[in-house]
Amino acid sequence: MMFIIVSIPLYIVAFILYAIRGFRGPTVFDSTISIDALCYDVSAFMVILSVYFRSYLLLGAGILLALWAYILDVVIARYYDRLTRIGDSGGD
Amino acid sequence: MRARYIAVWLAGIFIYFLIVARITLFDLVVAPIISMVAALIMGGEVVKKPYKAFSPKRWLYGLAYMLYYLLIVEPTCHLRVASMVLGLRDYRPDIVEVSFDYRTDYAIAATANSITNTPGTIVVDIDPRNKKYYVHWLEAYTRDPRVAREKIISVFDKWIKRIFED
Amino acid sequence: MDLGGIVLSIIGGVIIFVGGLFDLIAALGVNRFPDFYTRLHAITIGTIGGAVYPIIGSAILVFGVPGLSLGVRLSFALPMLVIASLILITAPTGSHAVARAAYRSGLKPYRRVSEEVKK
Amino acid sequence: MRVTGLIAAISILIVLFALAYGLVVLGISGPPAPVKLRLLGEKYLYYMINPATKYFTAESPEGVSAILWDYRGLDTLYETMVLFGAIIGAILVYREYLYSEPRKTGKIYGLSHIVRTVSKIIIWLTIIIAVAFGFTGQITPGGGFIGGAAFAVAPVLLVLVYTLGYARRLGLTHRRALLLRASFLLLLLLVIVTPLIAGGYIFQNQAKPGSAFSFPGRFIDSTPLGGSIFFLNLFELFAVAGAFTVAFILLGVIASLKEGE
Amino acid sequence: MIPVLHLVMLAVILGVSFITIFLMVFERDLLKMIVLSAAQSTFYAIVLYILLVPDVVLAYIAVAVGIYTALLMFAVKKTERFEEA
Repeated sequence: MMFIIVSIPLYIVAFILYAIRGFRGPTVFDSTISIDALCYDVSAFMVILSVYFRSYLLLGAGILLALWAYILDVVIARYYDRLTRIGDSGGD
Repeated sequence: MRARYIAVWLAGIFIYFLIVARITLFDLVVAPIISMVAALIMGGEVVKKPYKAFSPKRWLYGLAYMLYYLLIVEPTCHLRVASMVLGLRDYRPDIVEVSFDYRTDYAIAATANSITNTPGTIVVDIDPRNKKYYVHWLEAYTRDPRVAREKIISVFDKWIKRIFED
Repeated sequence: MDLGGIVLSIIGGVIIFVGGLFDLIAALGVNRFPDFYTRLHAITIGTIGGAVYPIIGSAILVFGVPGLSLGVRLSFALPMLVIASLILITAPTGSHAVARAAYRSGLKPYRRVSEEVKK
Repeated sequence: MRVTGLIAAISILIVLFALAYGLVVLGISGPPAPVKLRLLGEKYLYYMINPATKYFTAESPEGVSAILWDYRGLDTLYETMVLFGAIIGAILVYREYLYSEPRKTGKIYGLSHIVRTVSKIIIWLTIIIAVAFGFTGQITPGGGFIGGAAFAVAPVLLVLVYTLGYARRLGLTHRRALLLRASFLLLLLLVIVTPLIAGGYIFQNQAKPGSAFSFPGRFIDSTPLGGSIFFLNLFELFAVAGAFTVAFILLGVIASLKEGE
Repeated sequence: MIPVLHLVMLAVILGVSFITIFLMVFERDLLKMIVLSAAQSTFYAIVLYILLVPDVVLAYIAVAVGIYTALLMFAVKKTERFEEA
C-alpha cells in the first residue's frame, strides 16, 4: 500500500506534463498522441487506484478505457485519410 | 466454415470468464449466449483458419513469446530510450525500409505491433503488396536494408512465424 | 503475515513505482524531443513501461495483500491481465495510425542540422 | 484575444472559488440536507435486496439498476422514448440520403492494414463486453443504457476503420438497426404490461400487497436476477444500441456521399 | 470522510481540466478542439472514478470517449476546419 501512495504523485505529474504537450503541440498529431498516452496512463492509474480502494468492481472502467483510447487516434487518422485522398492539402 | 464460428464462440466464453472472474451457474448459462451474439456478428471475420486456433502448440509458443518479450526485449529497449530522453545517449532518427515475408494478416499485424511496442522503432507506414514496413528508427546510423532488418525484425521473426504462420 | 506475501507485495510495489518513473521520463521526453516522430518513441515508453508494467505489477501486488480469499484475488488479477494485454494490442495500433496519417500528409522527419550540411 | 481570455479565465476562477467557499465554508445554501432526506438513500440501499420481507425488495444488489428500473421506472421509460423520437426525427429529415446508393469508384480506401486487423478483434471484444454489461447489470455496475452505448461503439469503429460499404457487406444496414430498435422497444413495453395482464399493477416487479404476481427474483443457484430488472436491462441494451447505430449509419452515409465514396 | 490525498488529487485534476476547457473554448482549430475535448473527458472520468461512482464512469467513458469524438469528427468534416477570427 505504501508503494502505491508514494507513486501516485509521479502519475499525477506525468499527467500534467502530457497535458502541457497536448496544449502546446505544434501540429494536431502531437496533441493527439500525448492525449492518447494520457488515456492509457489514466487506465493504468485506475487499476492502481482500484487496489488502493480495495474494490474490484471498479475495474470495468479500466477495461473500457483501454479498449477505446485508440478511437481518438483512429478518428484523427481517418480525417487525414480522407483529406489526402481527395487531393486537398493536408497537414499544418 | 462452421468451425470458424465455433472457435470464435469458445474464445468468447473464455474472455467472458476472464473479465468477470467468477464461476456461478448463472455465468455458465449466460456466457454461451453472450459469446454467441458476438460470434454471430463478427465470427466470420476474426478467425480465417480454425485449425490454427485449435492447436495448443501455437498457444504455448505465444505464451513463451509473451514472457520473452516482456522480460527481456522490452526492458533493454526502455532503458536505452530512457537514457536518450535524459540526454545521456545520442540519437539519429530516420525512416528506413524493412522487408518482411509473412502471408497472414495476423502475422503482419503482430510483427508491426511488436516493432512499435519497443521504444526506438515505430512502424510509420506499410506496403502490403511489396511486403515492406517503413520504420522510423531512433538509431539509424546505417541505411542498409539488410542491417536494418537484422537489427529490427530478426528478434521477433522466428517466434511470430511459429505462432501465426504455417 | 507470511513471507511469500511480503515478497510479492514488495515486488508488485516496486514495479508500480518504476512504472511511475517511466511515465515521468516519457512525459519529460514528450516535452524535450524535437519533432513528432521522435516524440512517438517517448509515448511508447509511457504506454508500455508506464501502463502495462504497473498493471502487471498491481496484479502481483494483489496476491501479497493479506486477508483476501483466493476468489477475490483472482477477481482482481484476471481483469488486470486482460487490461494489460488490451493495451499491448491497441496502443501500438493507435500510434501507427497517427504516424501514418502524419507521414501521408507530408510531415518530414527531423534530422540533425550538421548531417544535412554533410549531404 | 489574449487579454480578454485572461480576464475571462480570472473572472471564472474567482466566481468558482467564491461559490465553493460560500457553499462549503459559509454555508450560503442553508444547512446540509435534513436527516430525514438522507434516510431515503439508506432505505433505497436497504430495500434493494431484502430477504426479510417478500413485499419490499427489488432483488438486485446493484443500486443504480434497482432505482432506475424499479423505483423510477416510468421516468427511465420516458427517457428511452425521447431518444426513440429523436432518432425517428433524424431519419425523417435525412430520408433521401439513406435510400440513395453510394457511388462506386472501384478503389478500396480506409485505414492501414494493421489497424484493420486489430480493429476486428477490438470490435468483437467490444460486443462481448457490451452484451455482458446488459446481462449482468443487476449484479455488477453496468446496465441497459451503458451496455447500449458500449455496443454502439462497435458500429462506430466499423464505419471509422472500414468504409461504410464493408460495414454493409457484414450486414450492418439501417433497416436492420431500426428493426432491432423497434422490436426490442416492443419487448420492453411487453415486460411492463405483463403484470397488468396477470392482474397486478403496471411496472410491477416483485409481489406487492394487493397482487401476488412477481417476476423470477432468483436464479437456480440463488444468484439475484432482479425480476423484471434483468429483462428491462437486456431489452434496453439492444434498443439503445439500435438507436445509436442508426444515427451513425446516417452520419456515415451523409459523409461518404459528400466526398463521393 | 474523504482523506486529504483524494482532495489533493481532485483539486489538481480539476484544475488541469479547467484549463483544458478554457483552451477548448478559445481554440480556432476545430480538429484540435476534438483532441482537447477527449482530454477533458478523460480527466472527468478519473475525477468520477476517485469519487467512487462506477456506473457514471462507465456511461461517461462510453459516450464521451467512444462516441462523442467520432460524432464531432463527422460534424467537423462537413464544415470547415478552421474557425474565422
